Amino acid sequence: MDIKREDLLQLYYYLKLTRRLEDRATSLYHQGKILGGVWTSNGTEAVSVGYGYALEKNDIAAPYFRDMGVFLIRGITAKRIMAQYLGKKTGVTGGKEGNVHVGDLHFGVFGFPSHLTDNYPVGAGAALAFKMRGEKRVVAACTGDGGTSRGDFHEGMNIAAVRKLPIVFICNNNQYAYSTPLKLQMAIKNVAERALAYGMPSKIVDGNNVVEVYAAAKEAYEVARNGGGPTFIECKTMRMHGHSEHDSAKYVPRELLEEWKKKDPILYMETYLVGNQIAKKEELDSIDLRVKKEIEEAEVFAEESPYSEPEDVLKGLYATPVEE
Amino acid sequence: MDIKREDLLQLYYYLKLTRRLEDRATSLYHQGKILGGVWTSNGTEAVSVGYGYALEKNDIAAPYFRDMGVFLIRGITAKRIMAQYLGKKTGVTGGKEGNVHVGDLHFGVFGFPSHLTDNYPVGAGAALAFKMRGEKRVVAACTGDGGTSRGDFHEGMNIAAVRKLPIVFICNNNQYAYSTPLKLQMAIKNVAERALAYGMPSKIVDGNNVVEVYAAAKEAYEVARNGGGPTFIECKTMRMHGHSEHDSAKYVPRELLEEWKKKDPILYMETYLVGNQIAKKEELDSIDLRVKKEIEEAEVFAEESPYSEPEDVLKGLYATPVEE
Amino acid sequence: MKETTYLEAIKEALDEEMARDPDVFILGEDVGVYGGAFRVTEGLSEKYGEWRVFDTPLSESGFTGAAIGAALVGMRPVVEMQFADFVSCAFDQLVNVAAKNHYRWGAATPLVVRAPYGGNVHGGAFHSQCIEGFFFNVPGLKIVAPSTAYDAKGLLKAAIRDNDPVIYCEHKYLYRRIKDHIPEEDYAVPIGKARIAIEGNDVSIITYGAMVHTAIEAAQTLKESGVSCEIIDLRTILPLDRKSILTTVKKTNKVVVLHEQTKTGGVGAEISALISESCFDYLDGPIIRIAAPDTPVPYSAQMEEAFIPQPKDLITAVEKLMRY
Amino acid sequence: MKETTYLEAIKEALDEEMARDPDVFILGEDVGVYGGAFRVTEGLSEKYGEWRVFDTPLSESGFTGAAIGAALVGMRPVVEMQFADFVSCAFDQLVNVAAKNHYRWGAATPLVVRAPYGGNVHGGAFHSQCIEGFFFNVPGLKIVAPSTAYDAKGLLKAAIRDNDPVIYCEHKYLYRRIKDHIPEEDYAVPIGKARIAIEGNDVSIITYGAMVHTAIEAAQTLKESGVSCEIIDLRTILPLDRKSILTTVKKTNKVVVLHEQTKTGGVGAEISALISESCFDYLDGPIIRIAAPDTPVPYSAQMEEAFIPQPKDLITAVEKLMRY
Ligand SMILES: Cc1ncc(C[n+]2csc(CCOP(=O)(O)OP(=O)(O)O)c2C)c(N)n1
Ligand SMILES: Cc1ncc(C[n+]2csc(CCOP(=O)(O)OP(=O)(O)O)c2C)c(N)n1
Ligand SMILES: [Mg+2]
Ligand SMILES: [Mg+2]
Repeated sequence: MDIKREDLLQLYYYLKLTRRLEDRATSLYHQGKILGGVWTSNGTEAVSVGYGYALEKNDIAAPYFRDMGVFLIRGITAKRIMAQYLGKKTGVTGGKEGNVHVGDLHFGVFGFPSHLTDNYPVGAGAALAFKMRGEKRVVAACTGDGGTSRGDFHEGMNIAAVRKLPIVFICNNNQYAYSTPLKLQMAIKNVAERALAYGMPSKIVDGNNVVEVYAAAKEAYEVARNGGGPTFIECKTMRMHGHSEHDSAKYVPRELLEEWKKKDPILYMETYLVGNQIAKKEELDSIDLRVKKEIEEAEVFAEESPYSEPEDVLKGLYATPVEE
Repeated sequence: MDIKREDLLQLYYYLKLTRRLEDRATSLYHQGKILGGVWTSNGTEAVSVGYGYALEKNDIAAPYFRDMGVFLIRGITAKRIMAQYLGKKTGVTGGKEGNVHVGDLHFGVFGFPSHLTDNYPVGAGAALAFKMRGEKRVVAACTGDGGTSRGDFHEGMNIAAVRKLPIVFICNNNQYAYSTPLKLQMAIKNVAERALAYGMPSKIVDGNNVVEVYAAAKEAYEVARNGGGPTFIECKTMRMHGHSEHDSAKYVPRELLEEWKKKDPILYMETYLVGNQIAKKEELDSIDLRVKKEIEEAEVFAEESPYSEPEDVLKGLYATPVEE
Repeated sequence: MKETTYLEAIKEALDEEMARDPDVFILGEDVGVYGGAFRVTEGLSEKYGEWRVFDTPLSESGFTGAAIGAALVGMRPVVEMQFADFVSCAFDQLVNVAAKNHYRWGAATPLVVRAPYGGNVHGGAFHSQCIEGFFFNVPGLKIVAPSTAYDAKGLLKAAIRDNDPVIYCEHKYLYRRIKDHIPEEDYAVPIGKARIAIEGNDVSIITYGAMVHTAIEAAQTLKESGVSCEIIDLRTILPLDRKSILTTVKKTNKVVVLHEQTKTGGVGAEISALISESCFDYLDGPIIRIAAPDTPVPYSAQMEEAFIPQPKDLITAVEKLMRY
Repeated sequence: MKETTYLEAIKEALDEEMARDPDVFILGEDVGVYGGAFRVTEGLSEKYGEWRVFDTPLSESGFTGAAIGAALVGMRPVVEMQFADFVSCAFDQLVNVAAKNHYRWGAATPLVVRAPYGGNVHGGAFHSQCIEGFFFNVPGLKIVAPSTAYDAKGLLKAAIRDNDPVIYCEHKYLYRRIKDHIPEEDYAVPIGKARIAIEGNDVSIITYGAMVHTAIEAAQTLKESGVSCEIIDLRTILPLDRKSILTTVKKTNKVVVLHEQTKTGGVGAEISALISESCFDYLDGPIIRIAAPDTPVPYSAQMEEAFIPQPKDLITAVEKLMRY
């Protein structure tokens, strides 16, 4: 696949933006400024950036909680996300929800329900609507390796396969589900083998190579968009932080982390861009500077934003309120 | 596999007993004597008879609702079942439950919870207990083709595979789930392909050939009993009646029924036994006579049995009642 | 005005809403060509095509999730549970996704879940449950339960037009047993408004669903002995119509709450508590609840009759109250 | 007597019961080497081995079903939900299988489901729910909710020894915040018995879980203004200890019911209804409920504080009652 230089640089920008935003959230967490937990996609950013960037404007993302790249790419700004972390009124959910439990229909992003893989059937339903209405839109739904053990994975995959719905199922296989390694999660070698049960084509990609993720997703979206039905994409990667920022992840062998550190998706992309003379180091540095500034501004914005009022608790339960 | 003549005749007996019992229940239903629904295994009796007969005394069956053969083989008598249909006190559940929603731990039969495939994880749990305790017992859990689309199928199969539990999963693939044909249920050709998602070995057998079902189950039980882990067995057969006895099943093409009628499991077994000179026609007739008598007696017993008292409603909620 | 059964009224509502609004569609098991287990959707598939009356695989969580996803992108799905009891398999999607979408991230989920519920049909523990208790403590859902053909149609229309997830409890016992003269022209019954089924002065009977008819039967007998009952048919269970409840209590000063759902934690508890809280000073006697006992629904006719509240139980309660 | 936190008390109960009875085992996500998300099972895997502290795939329905199956063949499984919120994924297995086994077919299901529940921990809508409402209208289950370290240990022991399925609600907020001197020797706290946390004469505050501490705080303030509160700590929510409830009402004639669960359809409704029904003539004022409003649990500190009942809310209610 031929990818425009501009797109490659954007992919780099979003990798950086995701990393820096989550790094900053981690710091704020350790400073006690974020009251809830912080889960990052550290080390696996290429997954959400890759599949998120491959979507078209009118498509839908049904993400899970390590999909920061998707939020940013779709148009949920770093400011709103930072404010979200701090529980501010200007956050994506106005303080109603914390951290990554966000969504915004204006940008075609479904909210993430914490219950893992609930978004597979939900995503399939949006795809069903597109197919019924004859719209050339697709859905990308994502979950973790652990999330593939849930019943909703099975039911969502099956419905999509039976009806050839325009959806692509992504799996961020980062080797662990909290402390649970793959071998206690499934008795197969590749998560992608799960797709066999649905007669669904699958692909395995290097989840640390954003270009590969992007290309695979793009291709699968086009198949789906043209009536070819769903694809399952397993992105092999490695969670480099703990499950959340309070987890030291002692259960992960250090060697494994060492090994994967070399494959860091940002490093990888830098080498790729510079090595293939697509961009100069200085150009990347200037992108990084822009990112840094964006995050700083986001933080200031978030810090200066007001909190919601206690009475906001009672607002917004129903879309059609019932008169008393 | 070498099967003793005595066992072959028993298989025949149970096929007949199952058929006649369910036929009789169907008549009683049409006479208005059975208030709830009647679902039979008509045409698919070889599945439950085969896998049920292959179990050892201390094994556990976690059946579904077309498993009449299992109930009978394990020792739940035709009398008790007939009384169950009539909602009598002497029925398997004393009138608390209807028709096939039975179970009896004394005979190693788990109750069937109507919610399809709930018994897959439940069965896996019994197998887990056997493995933990080092007991050489196995579990057989069964569901329908439609039942394999449920989340509990996925979760139960996966847990059993990951921990190599001594359980065999049976699927009565009778081509339909109520009115829903296989092609609207799954996008694969064989239900057995579902097992690939768990790295679980599978077998496809002729579900109308009781000997084949029996042999496959027996073999899989031995693998499981000896630490080899679970197997999935797809029994290909055809539901010859409606979903339940009130359903005329107009949605099933007549030709399909004609085709499968020739493969009737009882006919098949008769031909097999007589053709291979294992038994004479007369011997089979005398078995049938015995079966007929047994069913007649069961009916008389059921008819003559009393109903439970209204106050029995309040009994038996808890195993450990809470003092007021 | 034409005479229409409860079941026909439901079908008419579906048919008319589908004709009016192309975004309305039906999904569930066997709803298509077969027309649903209770034949509520019969003929709709021929009329609207197999995509708008959509047969799903056997997977309640999956297709409920899919309905949610479709709703999020502008459709108005109506999910049919084959029996209300199976909604338990979709519990997570309803409680955590549908119910919380709007509050959490501002996305409307216009979804109707049709739940054929209730006993008196010899269905046993898995085909007779009242399921309102599952959802009654879940903010974000709405629950309606019509008792007449008029309301069955009007409430279903209102539910389909509502922008929130609505659990529509249709009582199986009423399907073909009651008829109303209902208008030819379009109408909807507003969600959140109770109705006075019978006006009276001495005692208020607050109820809903099939029990409205039980209350009417009891009220007729009571009238002969000079007791004038006011019967409130709640129509909407969540949120409750507080105003109607408090108005009748202020009028009669005596209350019996009646429901088929089991007693502990039932809707009756909330009604009783509401009254105690808000018009304690108007009460001339205890608030009596008549409800099913705290057990699963038993099967045999004798036991089921003892389980389900009968007119005589209500009469005894009212007579007791009248002595206050 | 030694000082023990609520969390340690839970762990001790698990440890001692596992040492006492080889049939007791733990299963859930990350309970093994990791010791559970809240570290409740820390060290137990090393002590009892990885089969008795059993890490499961990410599949609540599957492992709850498996626990049921193990229970049916004589084990005493203790399931850990990582957060109580995820029990919604196991709803069907608990409500339809575990709860109904004994009534339907006489099989005991000695099962404990540990549900770390409740708010005040900045968890947002999916990590803060009170889940007792999901199960409160389900006959066949038992629900307990300790408020002290003493009860946390004693009730867990009782739950493990009980032959019915028990939902054990452990409040996350209390884990490390409260301590008790608890006996060295073995003890159990009987299921179904409330306790008087503080004796008093003027008003009864009926509550459970973390709210007991809120009640105590309010009672201290109220004492200064001369109001003597009696605080009833329910300990068991299902079935309720009617005797203790009615006794305190008869003593003080005034009642406030307090819980963190959302108000509509909460446990408080049942308590209020019970009182109205059984000792209406003893009441000198309305039964007031103080509970969370009917919304999901909001995230930001300001909103969560407004959501969760505070001592001041209780004080206002009591003062209002005292004016009656
Ligand atoms: C149904 C459900 N059960 C439990 C959890 C708690 N939980 C949150 S993340 C997680 C591990 C997820 O692992 P995986 O799917 O591999 O995603 P990863 O965190 O590795 O990206 C668990 C158990 C949950 N969110 N949902
Ligand atoms: C979870 C659940 N949903 C719906 C039903 C209603 N129902 C009973 S049997 C049936 C079809 C089952 O099909 P299959 O699994 O193929 O078994 P078969 O009846 O063909 O033996 C359905 C939908 C059910 N029992 N459980
Ligand atoms: Mg993972
Ligand atoms: Mg079938």
